[in-house]
Amino acid sequence: MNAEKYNELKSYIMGFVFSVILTSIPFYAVYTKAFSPATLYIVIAIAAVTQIAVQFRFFLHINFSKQKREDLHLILFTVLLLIIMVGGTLWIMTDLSSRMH
Amino acid sequence: MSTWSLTGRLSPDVVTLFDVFKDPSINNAVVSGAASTEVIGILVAVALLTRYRLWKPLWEKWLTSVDHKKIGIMYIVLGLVMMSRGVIEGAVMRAHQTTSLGGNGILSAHHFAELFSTHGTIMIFFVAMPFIIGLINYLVPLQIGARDMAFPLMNQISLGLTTAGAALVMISLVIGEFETGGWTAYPSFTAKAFSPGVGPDYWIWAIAISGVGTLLSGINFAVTIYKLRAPGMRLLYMPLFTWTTLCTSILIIFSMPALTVAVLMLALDRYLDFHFFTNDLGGNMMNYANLFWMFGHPEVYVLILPAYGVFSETSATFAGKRLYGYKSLVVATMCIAVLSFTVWLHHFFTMGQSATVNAAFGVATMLIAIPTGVKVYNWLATLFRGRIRLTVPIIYLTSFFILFVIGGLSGIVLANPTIDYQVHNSLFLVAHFHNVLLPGLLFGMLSGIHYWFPKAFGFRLDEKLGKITALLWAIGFSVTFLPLYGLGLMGMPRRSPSYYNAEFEPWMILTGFGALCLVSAMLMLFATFWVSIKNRHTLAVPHGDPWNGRTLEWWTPSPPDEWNFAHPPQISGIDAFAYAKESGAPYNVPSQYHEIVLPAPSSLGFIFMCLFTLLGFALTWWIYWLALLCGLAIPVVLIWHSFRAEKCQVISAATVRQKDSAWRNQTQSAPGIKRDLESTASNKGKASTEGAVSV
Amino acid sequence: MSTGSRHPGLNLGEGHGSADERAEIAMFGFWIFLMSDFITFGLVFAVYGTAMGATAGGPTAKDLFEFKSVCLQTAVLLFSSLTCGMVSMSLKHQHSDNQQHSIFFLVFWILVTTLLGMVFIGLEYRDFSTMAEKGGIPSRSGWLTSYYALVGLHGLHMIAGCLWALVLVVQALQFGLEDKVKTRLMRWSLYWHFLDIVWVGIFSGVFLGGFI
Amino acid sequence: MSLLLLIPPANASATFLAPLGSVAEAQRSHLIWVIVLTLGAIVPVLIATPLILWRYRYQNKKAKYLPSWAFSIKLEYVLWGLPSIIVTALAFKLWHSVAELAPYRPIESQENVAPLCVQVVGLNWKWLFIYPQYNIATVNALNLPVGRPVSLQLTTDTVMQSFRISALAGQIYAMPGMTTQLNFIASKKGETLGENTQYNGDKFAEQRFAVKALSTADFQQWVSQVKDTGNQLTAENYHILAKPGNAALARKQLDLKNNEALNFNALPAHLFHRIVNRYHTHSAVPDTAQPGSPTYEAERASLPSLDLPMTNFCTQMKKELQ
Ligand code: HEO
Ligand code: HEM
Ligand SMILES: [Cu+2]
Repeated sequence: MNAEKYNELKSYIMGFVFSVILTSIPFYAVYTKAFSPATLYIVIAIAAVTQIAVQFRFFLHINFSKQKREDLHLILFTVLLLIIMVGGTLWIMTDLSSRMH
Repeated sequence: MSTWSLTGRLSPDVVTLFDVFKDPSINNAVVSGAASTEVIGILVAVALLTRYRLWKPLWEKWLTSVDHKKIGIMYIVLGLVMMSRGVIEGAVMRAHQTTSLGGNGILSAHHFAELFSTHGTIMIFFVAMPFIIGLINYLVPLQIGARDMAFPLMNQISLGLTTAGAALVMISLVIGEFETGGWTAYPSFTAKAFSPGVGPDYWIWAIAISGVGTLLSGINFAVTIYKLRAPGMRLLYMPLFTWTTLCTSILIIFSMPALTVAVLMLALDRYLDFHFFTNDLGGNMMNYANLFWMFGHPEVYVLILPAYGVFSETSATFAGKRLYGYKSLVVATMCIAVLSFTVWLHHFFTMGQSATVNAAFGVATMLIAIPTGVKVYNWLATLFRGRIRLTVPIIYLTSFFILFVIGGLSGIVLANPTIDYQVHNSLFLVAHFHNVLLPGLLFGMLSGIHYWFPKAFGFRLDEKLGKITALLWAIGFSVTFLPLYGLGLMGMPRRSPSYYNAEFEPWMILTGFGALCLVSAMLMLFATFWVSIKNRHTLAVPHGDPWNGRTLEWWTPSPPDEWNFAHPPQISGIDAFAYAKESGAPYNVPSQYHEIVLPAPSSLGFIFMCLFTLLGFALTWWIYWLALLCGLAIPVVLIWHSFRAEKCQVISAATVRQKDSAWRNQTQSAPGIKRDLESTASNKGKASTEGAVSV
Repeated sequence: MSTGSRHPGLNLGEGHGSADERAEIAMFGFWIFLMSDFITFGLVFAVYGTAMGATAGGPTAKDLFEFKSVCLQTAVLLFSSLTCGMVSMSLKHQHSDNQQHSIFFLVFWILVTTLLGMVFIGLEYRDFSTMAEKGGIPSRSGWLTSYYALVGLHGLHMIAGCLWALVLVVQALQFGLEDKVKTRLMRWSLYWHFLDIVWVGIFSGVFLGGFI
Repeated sequence: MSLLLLIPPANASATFLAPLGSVAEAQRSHLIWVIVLTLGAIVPVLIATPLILWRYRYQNKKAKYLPSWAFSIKLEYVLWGLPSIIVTALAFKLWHSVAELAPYRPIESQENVAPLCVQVVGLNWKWLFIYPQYNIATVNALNLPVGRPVSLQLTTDTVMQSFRISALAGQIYAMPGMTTQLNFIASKKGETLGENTQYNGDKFAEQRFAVKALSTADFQQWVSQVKDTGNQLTAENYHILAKPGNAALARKQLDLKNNEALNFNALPAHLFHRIVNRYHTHSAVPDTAQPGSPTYEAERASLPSLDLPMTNFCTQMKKELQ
């Protein structure tokens, strides 16, 4: 097995292991109601964001290497727009609905 | 959804052709007149194609072509066809309102509502979009020295989908009716409970289908620009039109999903009894407004940015000068693109949100004035200390300067929530957006068409008629739309089938005349084409560079060969062609030629156009067996296609050599033309080095 | 395009010659498409967020969601991401000596991944039907409407992914590892990983959030 | 040309250019401010365009020709600086005016009277005004006392509409199942017009109403007149009123005389809240029970009973000087 192949295999397996852990934590926490609801939301959110980053890193091999960064830029730009659009929507709509009753 | 009959909701009386005989009235005369004009138009086209035996060339040279240049031209033709309907509809609405003081008027209120809805939908999605996508298609590969788009076949499919959308809107003229809630189609007015007819369904499928086509175009353009630039062409060496295309593509890629989501949710509400936007069971129509404008606002910048690109090119060329502040313009374009994702709420300032939200989005909106102002100032600085030839594009540019800034001013006015509480939904708003759409977008596109026409067809357009056309547009615009600012401030709401304030009437009559002027401007545009085609031999510019151009596209014969460039040009700065002309012999014949591989023609785009038109029609009319059939056929065709061997055309090195060297030799020996003879018959497309432009 | 500047992310490598060249453009285009699709999911998600309270007296998340089933779906999908990685591996590092062998492994992993995908779809279908039995149908409330839209959208993507995979299996067997088959397989695996990432958002935001 | 049109015609009555109250007046002055400030960035373009075109025309060989001049950092400061300064000023004004003129913000009046509270229901194609403090209602007529703040609470019983009284306050959307608010005050006596500005079907243009700003005495007198002579607004009558059609049609269907005012005195309890709650009953409202739908059947529609939660707007204003 050549080194590149070995490294890639390692990457997939590490990604898988990390993902399993990051999935189990919130599932377990919710199942056992280990924390207060507010804490649970935070745990879920952190685990989810981390897992998404992990999958990008280990399954899709996106990293900060010095290669061309088009894909990374594209992803970061998308994330920025997602924050603007999803965050903006939630901001606007909650503000509106709190003023409509 | 309940009926599963063979013909769904279709029945003989949905055909509008004979309405006037069933119930004679001016309104029905207009309805049937429009429908029969369309049917007769199609019949005449079919007859002519048959008479002159053009079916085969049409199919082989155009409909199955995957050449970006042909696709670009077809987009623009689609835009022109749709524009003739859209402009006439505008004029008919104007005619109606000159007669509707006190309640009546030549049309029924319902018909008037259909008119503003089709007019808005057509103008934005099937005129403006085809124009910009067509121009981009034609130009961008040429400007960056590429052989074609990154995905030529997908490009053809995009055209097919856009055409399918346009076809659905056209079909609605003859069969059934169109939606009546405006181009924005807000629920719950467009929900099943309030608009049970087929109108909103036509709108939904036309928009959804063409939207997919547009998204694919956006992806295609972005990849082309990122990956297929000529060797040495850094991003910061790209012509400005290409830059604006890149930004427009980014806007398309990230804003189209919002439209698709909004429209499909509306469809789910209407077809499957979902509750996204309904009045009851927790639906919320405010979500629709939010989603729609998350697309809608970026969309208007999708439209204007390429126009800015055109103005950047024409101002430099016709001032005989380098573009002032290239980097500034690039930065400003990027700023506009990013900012345009942060302002959508300004379309519903009056929905009831808190002052903080309104103020934040109001300020964000105003910020766009800064980069836009920089652009306008930079174009003026480009003209400054130039040698300006008063050609048709410069007339459009001048009108743009003077009129667009008024539209920008009214945009700033509207960006103030405080004032928007008053003028939202009024004719002031209608004046604003026509003020940016005509002098901005439309003038940009028309001047682009005039400027690049000789590149595409090998002959120039008649200057004199072109000037008359441009002036008619400018004057017609001013008379039609500037009074609407006043009417809006006096309180007249938009989309009013009738009005009751006698003070409005004189202004309405005035704008009615303006609309006539605009119709004649459009006729004059077609006359320009017609006369120029007749005089094409005297206007011919086979050498390819009639305006002493600066960017790569002028470094090809007119029209360019199918493969664009025999060799990808080596680039070392901006304005590559101007540089080449300056530094010696741009037309030297290279010593070596290679064979060129191009993708083969394909009928896939055409098949998709037919399938999607049918699909949209079937869904609109609840002919579910047909919809199912088409819905299955589409993936089947895709899969079938994916199994076929990829076909290519190989053009031998000898053929390339023969065509390319012939052009180079002829051009080299041709006399260069000075700029004051630019619009005379002696201009065959080679510029003299007089007024040479140092780079 | 010089080979030194390959994009990061899934790729083939120089050993694949022309396929690697073509992948550069095809993959970049597909990345852009996926990012656009990401926005689509994000917006449906946002609508879901605004409709969370709109149960209109109908059944709520607590009445309808099944913890075990969500666990199982998540596990299956996550596992399929790993097997999908194996597809990329066997595509990229072919047995240079034995073409038949390479294709065998490749097809094997695609089929395993697809099978897991189908199990996921099956589980989701079962969820939908038990929900419907309890009165949780999309027309019941704004919340259910957006639930079905979001989860259903992901489900439809999954179905498309499975179909696509099956087509690619046939093509791999018929054409061998031609350039076009390779670049298609790469896009497919990108798509598959992307769907798993979306699912992370869904199980966290919709299901785990709903159980709290 | 457009500037000339900004000057209001002498008798333009239904516009904020001829304001009847402080909100519209502030909006007008804000408009003028914005135009003046913006012109600061735009007039240079209007002046420079003809000058440059003339001076640097091709034929004028005397003018300087610098074909490769393409950048100047000093100029750049001006080109970015000027619009930035103007936009900063505009943004500053915007922020303040938005907070100050927020439509939900109650108006303070010198006389310290309790505001007049009116509940507005948009119907196809007419407006129903409910005066809970007086237990009266009107269709297409909004009468107000001068000098007393007015608080409107709005909804519709059909599609979304936009309620505007230009000379007093501007507009705000009104939506079924939801409520929005609009506050203003009339500072002088006069008549003006209100309307819907959001297209909602064939008779959209007829959905207008008369607004009268009256002296307190005249207002009181009008109230008692409505109390004495108005008609009963029973639930059935309301369902007829809600049918698509203009005011004239409603008059006919309610068996009223041709020019008789659509005034009502006896109202179902909490009519407004029950209209809002029509869309919150936890069961679907069929098309036939949705006023404004072409398939609406008045007989099938019902208003929810009172056991649903009610919005509390106006209740604190109930302690009214009757
Ligand atoms: C091509 C299309 C286009 C363009 C370019 C614009 C440009 C702008 N628009 Fe407009 N718009 C467009 C198309 C529309 N707009 C609309 C509606 C609309 C609304 C909502 C109003 C309402 O519904 O009540 C607002 C607030 C604006 C604001 C603006 C602003 C601030 C700009 C700015 O980008 C203008 C910037 C330009 C300026 C300012 C002039 C040049 C600048 C100079 C010379 C110097 C600097 C200036 C300053 C410092 C002030 N627009 C609608 C209505 C849709 C509907 O409801 O149907 C459409 C179609
Ligand atoms: C050329 C002559 C044109 C005329 C005479 C014209 C006229 C009109 C009229 C009368 C209306 C309805 C106004 C109202 O709501 O009261 C309208 C609306 C509209 N027009 Fe135009 N117009 C023209 C060109 C254009 C162009 C070129 C575009 C876009 C590229 C455009 C885009 C729109 C849009 C988006 C609407 C709004 C439709 C709606 O209310 O939903 N128009 N136009
Ligand atoms: Cu906008």
